[in-house]
Amino acid sequence: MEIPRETLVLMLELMLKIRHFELRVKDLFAAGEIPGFVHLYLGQEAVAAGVCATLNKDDYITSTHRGHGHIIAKGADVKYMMAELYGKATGYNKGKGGSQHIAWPGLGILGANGIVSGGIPIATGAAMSAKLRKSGQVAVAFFGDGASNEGAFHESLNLAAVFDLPVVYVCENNLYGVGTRQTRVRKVENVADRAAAYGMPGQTVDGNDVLAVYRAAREAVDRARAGAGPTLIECQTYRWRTHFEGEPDTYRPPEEVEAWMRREPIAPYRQYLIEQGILSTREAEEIEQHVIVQVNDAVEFARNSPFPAPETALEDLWA
Amino acid sequence: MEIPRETLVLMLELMLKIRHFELRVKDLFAAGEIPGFVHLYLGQEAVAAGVCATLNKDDYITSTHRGHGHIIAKGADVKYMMAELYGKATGYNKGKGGSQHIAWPGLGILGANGIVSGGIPIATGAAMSAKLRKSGQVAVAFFGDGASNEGAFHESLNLAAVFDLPVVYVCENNLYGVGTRQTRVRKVENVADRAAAYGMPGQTVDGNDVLAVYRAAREAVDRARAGAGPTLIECQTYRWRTHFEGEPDTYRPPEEVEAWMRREPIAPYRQYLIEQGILSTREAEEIEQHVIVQVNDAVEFARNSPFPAPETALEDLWA
Amino acid sequence: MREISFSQAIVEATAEEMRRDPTVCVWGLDIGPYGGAFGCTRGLYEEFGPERVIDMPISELGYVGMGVGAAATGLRPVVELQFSDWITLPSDTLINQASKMRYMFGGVLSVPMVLRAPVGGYLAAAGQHSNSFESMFAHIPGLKVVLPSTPYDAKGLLKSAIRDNNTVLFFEHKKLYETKGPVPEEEYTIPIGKADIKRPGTDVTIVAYAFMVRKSLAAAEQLAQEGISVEVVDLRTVSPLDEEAILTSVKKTQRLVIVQETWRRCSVGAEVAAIVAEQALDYLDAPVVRVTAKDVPIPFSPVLENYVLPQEADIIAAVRRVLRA
Amino acid sequence: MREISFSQAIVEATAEEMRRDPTVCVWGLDIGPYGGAFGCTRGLYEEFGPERVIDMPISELGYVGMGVGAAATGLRPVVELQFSDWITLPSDTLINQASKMRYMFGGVLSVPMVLRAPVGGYLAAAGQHSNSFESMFAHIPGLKVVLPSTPYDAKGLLKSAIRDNNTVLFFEHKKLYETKGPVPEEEYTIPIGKADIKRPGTDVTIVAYAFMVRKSLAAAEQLAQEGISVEVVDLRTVSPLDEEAILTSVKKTQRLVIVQETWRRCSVGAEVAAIVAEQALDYLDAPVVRVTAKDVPIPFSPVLENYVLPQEADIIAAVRRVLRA
Ligand SMILES: Cc1ncc(C[n+]2csc(CCOP(=O)(O)OP(=O)(O)O)c2C)c(N)n1
Ligand SMILES: Cc1ncc(C[n+]2csc(CCOP(=O)(O)OP(=O)(O)O)c2C)c(N)n1
Ligand SMILES: [Mg+2]
Ligand SMILES: [Mg+2]
Repeated sequence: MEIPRETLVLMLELMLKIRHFELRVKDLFAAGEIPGFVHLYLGQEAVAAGVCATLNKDDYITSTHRGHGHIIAKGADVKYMMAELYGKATGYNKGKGGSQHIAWPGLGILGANGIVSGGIPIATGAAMSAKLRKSGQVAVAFFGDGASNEGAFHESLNLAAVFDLPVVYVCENNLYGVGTRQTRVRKVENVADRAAAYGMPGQTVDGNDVLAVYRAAREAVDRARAGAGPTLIECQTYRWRTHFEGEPDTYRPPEEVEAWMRREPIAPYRQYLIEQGILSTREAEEIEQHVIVQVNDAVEFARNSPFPAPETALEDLWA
Repeated sequence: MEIPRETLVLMLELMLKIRHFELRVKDLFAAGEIPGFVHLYLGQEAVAAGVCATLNKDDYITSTHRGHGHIIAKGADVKYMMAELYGKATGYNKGKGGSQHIAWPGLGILGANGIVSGGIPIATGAAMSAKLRKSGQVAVAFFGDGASNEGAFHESLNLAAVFDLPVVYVCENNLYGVGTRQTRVRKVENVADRAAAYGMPGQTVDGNDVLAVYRAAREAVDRARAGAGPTLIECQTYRWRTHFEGEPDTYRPPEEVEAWMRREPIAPYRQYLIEQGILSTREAEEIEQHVIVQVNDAVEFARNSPFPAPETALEDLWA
Repeated sequence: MREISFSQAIVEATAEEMRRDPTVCVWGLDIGPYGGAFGCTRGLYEEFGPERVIDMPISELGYVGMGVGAAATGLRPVVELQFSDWITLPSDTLINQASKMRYMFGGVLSVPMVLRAPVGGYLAAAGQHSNSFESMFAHIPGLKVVLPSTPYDAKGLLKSAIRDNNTVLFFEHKKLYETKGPVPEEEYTIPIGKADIKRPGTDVTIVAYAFMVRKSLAAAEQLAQEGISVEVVDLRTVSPLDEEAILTSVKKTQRLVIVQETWRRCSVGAEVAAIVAEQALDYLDAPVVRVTAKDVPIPFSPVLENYVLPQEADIIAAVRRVLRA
Repeated sequence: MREISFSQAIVEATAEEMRRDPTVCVWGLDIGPYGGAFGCTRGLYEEFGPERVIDMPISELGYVGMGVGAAATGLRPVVELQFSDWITLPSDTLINQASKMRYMFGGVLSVPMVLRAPVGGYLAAAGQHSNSFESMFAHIPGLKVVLPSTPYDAKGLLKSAIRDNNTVLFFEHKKLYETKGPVPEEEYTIPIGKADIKRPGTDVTIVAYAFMVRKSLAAAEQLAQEGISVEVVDLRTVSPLDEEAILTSVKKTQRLVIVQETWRRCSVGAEVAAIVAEQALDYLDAPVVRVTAKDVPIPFSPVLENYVLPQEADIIAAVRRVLRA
């Protein structure tokens, strides 16, 4: 599979943007600047970047509680994201949503979701909508390994298979749902093994290898767009941080965390691009500097933005 | 597998009892004697009989809207069942439940259920209870092909597999859910193919062959009781009647109905028992006469029983 | 004016909206060639074909959830549940997704889905096929909840529901499906959120909705023969609630009986009583009386069911009670 | 008397009942070695081991349904949801199975399950992690619904809930977990269904429950400084509802303010107002006033959330209003 240079570079940029955004959110949350709860995507950058690099602007995604990465990768502006995390009026969702509920239909982002598995039927419905409207759009549902034990997973995958919907199910298997190791809540080795129960192709890929993710997603998205139906892709990865910021890590062996952090997705990919002559070291550096500036600007933007007027709490319920 | 004579004969008796009970209910419903809705089990007798013949009295079952067969096979007295269908005070459930909600824990019957898939988690929980109480009991969840598209199916089978629960999932695949043919709502050929998604053995058997059902159930129940975990058994069968009594049959090809009625489960089995010298023709006749008398008595019992006093409607809510 | 049945009114409303707007589609169990368990989609498959009239697997969480996703992306799905009793299964979709998405997302999208579902008892259908759960959903901001009582209202309200840019739960009482009433040939709509005075009167206000409107009208008719003038206010929509209509009537009659089929605790009837206790207390000449189901699941046996569910005689007794007080 | 936290009271109640009765077991997400998302099962795994303290997959419909099956067959599962917001997912189990099984089956079995789940807002947790759905479940006959406001009540009520032979929903407010209060070392239980006067008074009755009891007490304290005597009735159980306690207090003070965190329509507060409009109308010297969440989902941004959820100042204003009327 030939991957255009532009896409190869885009994936690095997206991963770096996610990384720096999340590192900053981590610190800002610890400093008490961001209210509520945050679930960081650190370590899983290759999944969002590899999948979203295969999508068009008007393709749909649904995301999860751990959604920052997907939303950035789908093209969101970190300024409005950061403002949303701060609960500011200038955020994507006017401060009403926060970290777990960012949506922006203009980019096909149908929402992060606080209900585990909550986005899966919604993406499936968006795919049905695309199919019936003959719009050529594809929908992607991102969800975790934990979500694959929910009924919504089962019902949605069956429905998508039955109707040959243009949807790709991307399971980010990071081995844990909160403190529960997947092997204690699922007997089959791979989540992708479940695809067969719906008559749908399933594939397990290294979720820390952005090229592997991209290739699997490319194939699935193309299939979907061609009307050949849905695919389940499992991306094996790991979250660097605990489930949410502030949670003590009592349940993961430190060696495991360290081993996975050594296997982080960005540095080797950057190295690969440089070795392949796709980027110079300097260009790579510039990309990184650029996203750091973007993230810094986003923080400034968020800080300087006003809180919403309290009465705006009564707006936006009815269409 | 050696099947005791007593069991072989019991299965014939159970099938005949279900058959005659249901034929009678059909007529009584048509005559307006039975209120509400009834979903008949005619044609599927071998499944209930074959499965329940492997169970002990204190083993559990959960049943469905089409539950008369399971309940009879699990040992219920048709008198109290018929009275329940009539809404009489002498029914198993004092007229509060009716056709879709017969339960009798003394026989391990945890309830027919009006919610498609509603009994599956309950049976799973009964199995967990049996396991934790180390009682040696096994639970069986009966459900239809249609129910296997529900989230409760997925979640329950996964839970049972994870905890190696002593439960057997018996899917009665009668090709339709109401007017919807299974092939339009499921891509995999056999429901049993879904077992693999949970790391559980699955098996498809001829649900009109009571011996095949018995053998599969025997093995699964023994496995469960031995602590080796759950099994999914799919029994391929057919309902003679429409989904509920009174529904016009607009959706099934008449040839299909006729072909399946020719493949009905009782006559060939009776023939087999006679040929094998397990029963004489006369004995078989006597068994049938006996169940006919029981059903007749049940109708008389139901007819002669009083309706519950209206105020008893306020009883039985709280324990 | 011609008379058609309630279920025919549902079919007509849906068909007209499907003709008007190509994004309207119908999903549910057995709603295609089968025509729906209660005949409310009869003929739609034949007219609009398999892309707009889609038979679903028994997967309520899945296909109602799909309805939300489709509604957020350009379709207007009219999704049918075979009975409303298992609205419990897709309730996360309704309560945590559909009702909240527009708001949580700061108004950037909307979820114009209609969920149609039969409610109610009096059919010996027992505890899992006789429920009326409207009160639970009326509690949730962001959902509209409609329960028409006549073919005329059913048609006009369903058309409004389909055109509404919000999620609307449209509950149809099973005992109403075969009832007939006048429905004009010409197109019309009825606004969601407006009550209707089904019978004007001066002595007592009865607030009711859905099948209970019929029972209340029958009771009012009987009471009229004794010279008691009952005003019957049909809520038609229980969320949003037409507080003004309730208060206007109560201020006029100064006596209030609330009639609903379902249980009393935390219900629509409780809300109506609370609104009056807050906003028209001084007008009340007698304590409010609620006629509701008794506090148990709906039993199967007709003798029991009739005891548990409100009857005309209960309504008459309630009116007498508020008049005596 | 020693003081312990609300979450510690939950742990103690559970542990004591597990020691007393070997059929009591605890199921949920991360409730084993992890100790529960809010620490309410800390130490149980260590004491009772993996057969009685069982970590579940994220499968709410499945494992709550299992709880029902297990409760019907000899266990007493105490099932935890990590947040009550997704009680929507197993709601069929609660609404169509657990609550109805005993009744539909004519009393031949019972479902002694406790479902514990955190409720409530004020934490910037946004629309899907800040809900209080007790009103919806209080509507359903056959479920008991408990919401304690103090560590003492939490412990005594949870012990009663575990011993109860019916299904009990036990909602714990997240803002209460870390609050401390006196809890005796000796064993005690508190009956389900009994309200408690948390502060006696003569001028106005405030009916509240859960976290709103604390806010109401703070408001009462402030009002006392102006010479206004507020009686605070803590419902503790919203189903069954202690009508007598409500009526007794209202008959005494003749003025009623109802304070609840969640939305108003078809809510516990509506029910309280309705009961008073039915049974104590003549005692009321002023219209009833309800202090509730505004009619929108809970927004994320603290400035918005604080505007939507009831504040002490709102309670004080409401009391002033009923006194002025
Ligand atoms: C329906 C539901 N159940 C439980 C939770 C609490 N919860 C939030 S995230 C999470 C873990 C999800 O695990 P997984 O799907 O693997 O995603 P990950 O956090 O690992 O990215 C849980 C249990 C929830 N939000 N929704
Ligand atoms: C949750 C739910 N959805 C839909 C229904 C309506 N309904 C009752 S039986 C039935 C068909 C069930 O099909 P299947 O599971 O194959 O059982 P069968 O009737 O064929 O025995 C349907 C759709 C229901 N009772 N519960
Ligand atoms: Mg995970
Ligand atoms: Mg079937």
